[in-house]
Amino acid sequence: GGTTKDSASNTSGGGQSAAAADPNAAVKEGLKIAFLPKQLNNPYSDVETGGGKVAVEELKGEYKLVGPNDASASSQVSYINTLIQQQQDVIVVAANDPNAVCPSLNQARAAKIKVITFDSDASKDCRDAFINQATTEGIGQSLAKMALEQAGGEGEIAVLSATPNATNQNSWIEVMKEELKKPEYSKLKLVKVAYGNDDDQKSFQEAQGLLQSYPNLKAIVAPTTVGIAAAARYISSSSYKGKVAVTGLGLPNQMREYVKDDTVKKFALWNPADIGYLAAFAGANMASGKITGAQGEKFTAGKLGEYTIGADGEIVLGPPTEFTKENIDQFNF
Amino acid sequence: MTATSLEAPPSKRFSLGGLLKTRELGIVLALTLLVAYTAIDNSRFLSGQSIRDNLLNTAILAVMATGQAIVVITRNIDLSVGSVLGISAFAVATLMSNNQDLPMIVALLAGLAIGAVAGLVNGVLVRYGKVPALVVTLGTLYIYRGITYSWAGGSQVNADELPRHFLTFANDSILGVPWLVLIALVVIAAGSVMMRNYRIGRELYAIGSSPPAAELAGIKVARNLLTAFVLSGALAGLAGVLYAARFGTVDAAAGNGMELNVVAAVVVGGVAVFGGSGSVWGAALGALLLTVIGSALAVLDINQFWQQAIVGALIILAICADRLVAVRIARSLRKRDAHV
Amino acid sequence: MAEANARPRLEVHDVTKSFGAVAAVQGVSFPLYPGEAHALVGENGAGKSTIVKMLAGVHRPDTGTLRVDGADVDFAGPADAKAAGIAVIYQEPTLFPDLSVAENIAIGNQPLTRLRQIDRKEMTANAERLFRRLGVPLDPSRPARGLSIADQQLVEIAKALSAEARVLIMDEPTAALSAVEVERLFAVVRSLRDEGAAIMFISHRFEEITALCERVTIMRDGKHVATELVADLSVDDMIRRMVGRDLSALFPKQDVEPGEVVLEVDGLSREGVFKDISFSVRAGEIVALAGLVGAGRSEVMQAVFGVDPYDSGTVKVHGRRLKGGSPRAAMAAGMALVPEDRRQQGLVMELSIERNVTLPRARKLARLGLLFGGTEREAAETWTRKLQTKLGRLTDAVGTLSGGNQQKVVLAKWLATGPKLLIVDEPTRGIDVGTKAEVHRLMSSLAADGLAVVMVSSELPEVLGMADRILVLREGRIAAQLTRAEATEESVMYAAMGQEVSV
Amino acid sequence: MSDIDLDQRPANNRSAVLKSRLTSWDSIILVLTVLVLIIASFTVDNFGTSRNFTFMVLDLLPIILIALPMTMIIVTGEIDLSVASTLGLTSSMMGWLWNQGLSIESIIPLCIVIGAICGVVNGFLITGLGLPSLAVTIGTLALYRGLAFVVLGDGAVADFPWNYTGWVTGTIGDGAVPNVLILIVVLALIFGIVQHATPFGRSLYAIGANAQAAHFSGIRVARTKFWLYVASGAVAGLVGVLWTLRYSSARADNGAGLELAVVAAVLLGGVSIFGGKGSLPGVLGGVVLLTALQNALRLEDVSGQALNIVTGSLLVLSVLLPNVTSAVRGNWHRRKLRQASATSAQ
Ligand SMILES: Nc1ncnc2c1ncn2[C@@H]1O[C@H](COP(=O)(O)OP(=O)(O)OP(=O)(O)O)[C@@H](O)[C@H]1O
Ligand SMILES: Nc1ncnc2c1ncn2[C@@H]1O[C@H](COP(=O)(O)OP(=O)(O)OP(=O)(O)O)[C@@H](O)[C@H]1O
Ligand SMILES: [Mg+2]
Ligand SMILES: [Mg+2]
Repeated sequence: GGTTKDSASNTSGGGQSAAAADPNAAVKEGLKIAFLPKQLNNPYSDVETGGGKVAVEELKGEYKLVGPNDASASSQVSYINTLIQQQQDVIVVAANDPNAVCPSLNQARAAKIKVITFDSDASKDCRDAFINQATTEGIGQSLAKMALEQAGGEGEIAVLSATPNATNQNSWIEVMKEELKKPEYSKLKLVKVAYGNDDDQKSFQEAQGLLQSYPNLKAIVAPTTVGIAAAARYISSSSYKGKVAVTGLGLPNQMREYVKDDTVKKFALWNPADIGYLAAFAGANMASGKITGAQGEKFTAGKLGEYTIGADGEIVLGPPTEFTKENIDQFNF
Repeated sequence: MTATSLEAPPSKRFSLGGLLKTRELGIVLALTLLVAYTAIDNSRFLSGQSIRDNLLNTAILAVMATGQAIVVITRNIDLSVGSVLGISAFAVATLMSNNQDLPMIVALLAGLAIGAVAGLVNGVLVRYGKVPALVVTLGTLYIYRGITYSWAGGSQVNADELPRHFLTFANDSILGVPWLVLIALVVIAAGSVMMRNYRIGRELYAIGSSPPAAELAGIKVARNLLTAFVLSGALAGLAGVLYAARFGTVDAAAGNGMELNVVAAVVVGGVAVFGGSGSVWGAALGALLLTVIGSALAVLDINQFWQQAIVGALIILAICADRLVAVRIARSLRKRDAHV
Repeated sequence: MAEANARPRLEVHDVTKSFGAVAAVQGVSFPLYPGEAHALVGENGAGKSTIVKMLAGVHRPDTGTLRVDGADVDFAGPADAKAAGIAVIYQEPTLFPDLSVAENIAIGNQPLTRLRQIDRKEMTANAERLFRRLGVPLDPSRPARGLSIADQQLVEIAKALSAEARVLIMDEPTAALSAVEVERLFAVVRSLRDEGAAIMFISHRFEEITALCERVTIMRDGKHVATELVADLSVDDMIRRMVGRDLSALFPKQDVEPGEVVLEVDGLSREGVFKDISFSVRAGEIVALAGLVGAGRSEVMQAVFGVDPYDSGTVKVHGRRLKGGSPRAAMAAGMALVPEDRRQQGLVMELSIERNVTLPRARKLARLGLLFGGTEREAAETWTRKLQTKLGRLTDAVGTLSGGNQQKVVLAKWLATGPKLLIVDEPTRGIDVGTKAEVHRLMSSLAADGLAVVMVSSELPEVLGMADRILVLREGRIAAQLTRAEATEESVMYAAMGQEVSV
Repeated sequence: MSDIDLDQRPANNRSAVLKSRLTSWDSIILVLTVLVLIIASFTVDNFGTSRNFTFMVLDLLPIILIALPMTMIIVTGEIDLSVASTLGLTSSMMGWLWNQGLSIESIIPLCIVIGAICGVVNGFLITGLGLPSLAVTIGTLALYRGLAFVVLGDGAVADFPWNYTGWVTGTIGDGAVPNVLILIVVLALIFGIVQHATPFGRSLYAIGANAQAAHFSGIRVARTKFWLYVASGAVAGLVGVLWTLRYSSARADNGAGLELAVVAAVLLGGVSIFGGKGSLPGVLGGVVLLTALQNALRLEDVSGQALNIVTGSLLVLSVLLPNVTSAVRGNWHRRKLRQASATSAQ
């Protein structure tokens, strides 16, 4: 006998009974909104939370930023616990593990704290809404398209991803692979997915390894800001410069140098500051009772305008921006 | 025990020295096998670019391993090297990005100085505070990293903020040898000669071999230990500059967790963790071996998930091989005594 | 011989040193003259080694001064003392196991080439020269690790000689040496003395003092008792002043009728160490293992007790065969081994006296598998009192005791196990005459009570005085078996060296 | 300060012993721990609540459990850096076995056995082959973590049964006492008694202070160490299970880096890294102190970076302070003696 996977009942409990939304309620002032990114001192999430800070100031709330030094779920849980103790009104969190943070997030929700996830979602049943930077399809397709352009329509390409278990990257890569099956991509061959663990040095070495194993590589697609920067840096300083293209998702500030020296022709990203901004507004609206996270509810997010909540409490930010030599100087993040 | 290999009188044909040398020979052999196997699988592993990449990757680790070997030989350990690398890399990168015209030599000196100060703090706490090195440097591992984090916050120095000459330094070469590799070679050679042929080196071995006896022998233990820690710190600081130049992007987490790699390199290189034996160039070979293992696994296209496990197994294998050699030496010593 | 009015090379003037509440040295003064050998005698714990360490710059006197050539000096560390021309051989060897023997000798003082690099050839040659002078067949290029205590002591001596010091201080250098080596050492020391060096010599063997020294300083309980010319004192005088009372006979051996065979060793061999060792010991018997240093006596007994492995042969206790390589099995069979090196093998210095005494018996003292302080203290109390150990409290670390009292703790530790067979390896090494007599009396009475005793000793008088039977080992083999009646200094030495000797 | 304490002989006068016992680090740390707990409950908002108590217990659970065998290992003069990787491997295995459809009731003991096997490998390499433990466990640190990734790859397994995950995070009768506290108390008692009141425990100190003398006293040094590694592995396995259940997430990277935190806590508790010295109460105090301090500082919004600095400083100070005070006291004593002799000479 005993409890097995099949027999286990997984009603993870927690949560709160959804109260009815009151679209006419005013957004409260003085709300305590705390941001908990995957880890502190990551330039990308600094930009995101920076946007959050601006929004909280506009909302006249209390902004707080906490986070671990390492991107592990366990340290995040300690911080969630602390935030519960401090009775925050909203926790905006980028989950390091969709499940590991769940019990704590549910404890938070039981303590009447609204939980908004951004960047990397937690399990659906332990958060109130998720700010999606772009749809998975959108990004996957855009990656495939850029790869095709950069490789010159044919040849071998490789992906340099973050950690092997990064939820976002894996789903984008999935979409990309689907896309590659289409006839217009038939001459493109994805030879390998390598993982740099979002660690600069490791990514650098993985890029190196890719070129040694696949000398005919035409392009490296790195759907992570750390990976694309490392790959670009390696290519720009090696004999492969000009022969192998680098593209993917990157931060304009980090990539400016390589765009200008022609190692990188084009890459994409959404505006990360807008994610934090939108998350803060979603949280404030929810804590004020204007929305509950149900599909179809609408709210206004300051300068970004009106948003509608999609299925499963997802709020999509919008399409990614593509950066090239021509427009990169207009961005500073 | 290599220490003794050097004294073997050349007159003796089958001397202990010859046997003892196998300690480093083992690593060389393992390295050769690995490279040969990988090269057969993928000949590009022996291409100029690949060799260059491997040497460049080894350089930073080898510089740190040199300092670590010196400290471990004195029966101490320096776990703070990863954090010292971080603080030095960030400080120097900030310095260079704010002063675009500073020459490279200033960057190198700044890194050395920052590292030396960090090492001095370690040394003073170990020697005058009478706190075991493992405790001190585990503590300063946290402290130095904490300082870097507090200072850097989330900021990052990006490649485009750094002066051109600083970035190209990592790749520029003279006579085909990249600067980075050259610096590492100079550091290793200087370290080896110091430890083998100079009084200070022999005294460091003596201290590690028996600390109380060193006091009684009138060796200036305090001065020597401080020197060892300052050297280890300074070399970690130097490694920080090289890191910044090579990777271009520096944030507060640079070198995080590197201490275990460095200690692994030193141990694999045949330096006994109980002090008194081993050599600097052995440690450097250990660094090379570890780096080559890493890149060979990538080239051999071994499943990402297996790589770490294989590295661990190889480390253990290296220690076992080393032990085998030590046992053989002990046996030959006993045999010789029996004839006396 | 130095004239009485010559200026002392080194002077100890009214020095005091205490450790916590222990006043190790209190107001001691004496001079060391050039060209004279000066003995320092006193019971265990009298403070001799403490004086040595002050002269060596290891300890700084609490009060009082040291003078070199009439000028006050204040040594901040051993380096200062070395610079002042003082070379020291410490009671415990202080070698660097990983360095070669030649490097050990030269450390801090290596010959340099023009580039200030170490001149290895010269260094090895120096070591070879010193060894030739001492008559030691040691390879200068081998590491010091694995040297026997005696060889370590010889390297220490070579090291002190190499310093070409003006003052040579030797703290029990002969404790581990056999007669032949002692004689060689003395010859070298005498020639140094004649070259004008001041020598300070510490030993518990009075025949050595009368053979080497001109002047003697006697200490008792940290205090200065007398400084006299050796010629003016008889050995009995010395002993009386040292211990403050008369001593009874040194070797109080009682005659015992041997009982049944307790230990039977048959054909025991270990490659490269010893070969084909067979002997037996009966209850009530004291069997001595004699031989030159390095003959393999300790190794044999360690293999018998199981701390070392052996390749072939058998060990039987009370007729039952003993599992090899297991000290636990040996202990269960009623064996006890008091090892030769008490610091490394006999005691755990950081642990308290009581923990040390009860270490081998902890499992017997436990109730329901649990240990509580009371039973341990009682057991320790009983045995340290029986052996008249001089100690503060049982909870003090054993390392705070003087060498001789540490040796008593080792004895207490093993006697407390109530053994049937007691193996003692150099039981009186570094022990003062008073204690030595006690140890001998103890062994003798234990044997009288039916204990079988195996004694390894390098001291011939002890061997001859105590043993019922003597096994002489040479190069790992039994060279002779002598009964008490057959044994003389000559016959034992003859067997040990394999040739005629003139002692 | 010129005196070199070559024999490392501790002072043996009566009051000094008493003083050194009262001022020994293990007692200081216990006092300090109580102080921090009291002060924090009064000055830090939300620190003294029962919910925060539960959070704190859950946070210190893995460190305190792994520290129990680690204390013994360090007392014998060895070290085990592979514990966190063992934890990761058992966590992975737990996920994998769960996916294979085994029942949780059989998976849990199986995982503890897997941990123990990791310990057996360490123990064999260290005692059987006589390799240095620092080097070996750095090797197995990489090996076990690598195997964890081999087993579970990038995936995570999350659907563990609610009644088990809930037990780990829950409290007794929904009161203030967390369920896992029972586990901590029971294991701490067992390890405490074994270490401090059994012949086995005694032998650990002897081994750490002088392995050769221990061998000569009939203590089976190698075997003793071997079993310590097995215990360490088994406990790490158990913690792997608890970790997985607490976060209801089996992952290969669970607990990464925990080894240094455990070693830091043990050293903070007054255990000598050279072996032969230290007590379990001191270590428990060390773990609680560290966790409570971090918890309080976090509630006060002190950043994680500053926590790093606090942890590191505490670690160094824990050994530095006792040394400095004893040195100062010694100097003072000597000066008094000199003065006394100077005045008596007049
Ligand atoms: N570092 C120390 N700490 C505490 N007590 C000490 C220390 N050194 C020596 N003592 C004590 O000082 C006294 C004198 O010791 P010392 O070693 O000088 O005796 P000794 O005359 O050399 O004896 P032995 O003949 O046994 O070697 C002893 O009571 C000893 O316990
Ligand atoms: N650790 C060791 N490694 C190698 N050889 C050793 C070791 N210890 C002792 N030997 C050798 O074993 C032989 C006997 O050793 P040892 O000197 O202990 O004998 P002994 O007769 O007991 O002398 P002692 O008077 O010193 O007790 C010698 O040849 C010695 O060099
Ligand atoms: Mg003495
Ligand atoms: Mg012997």
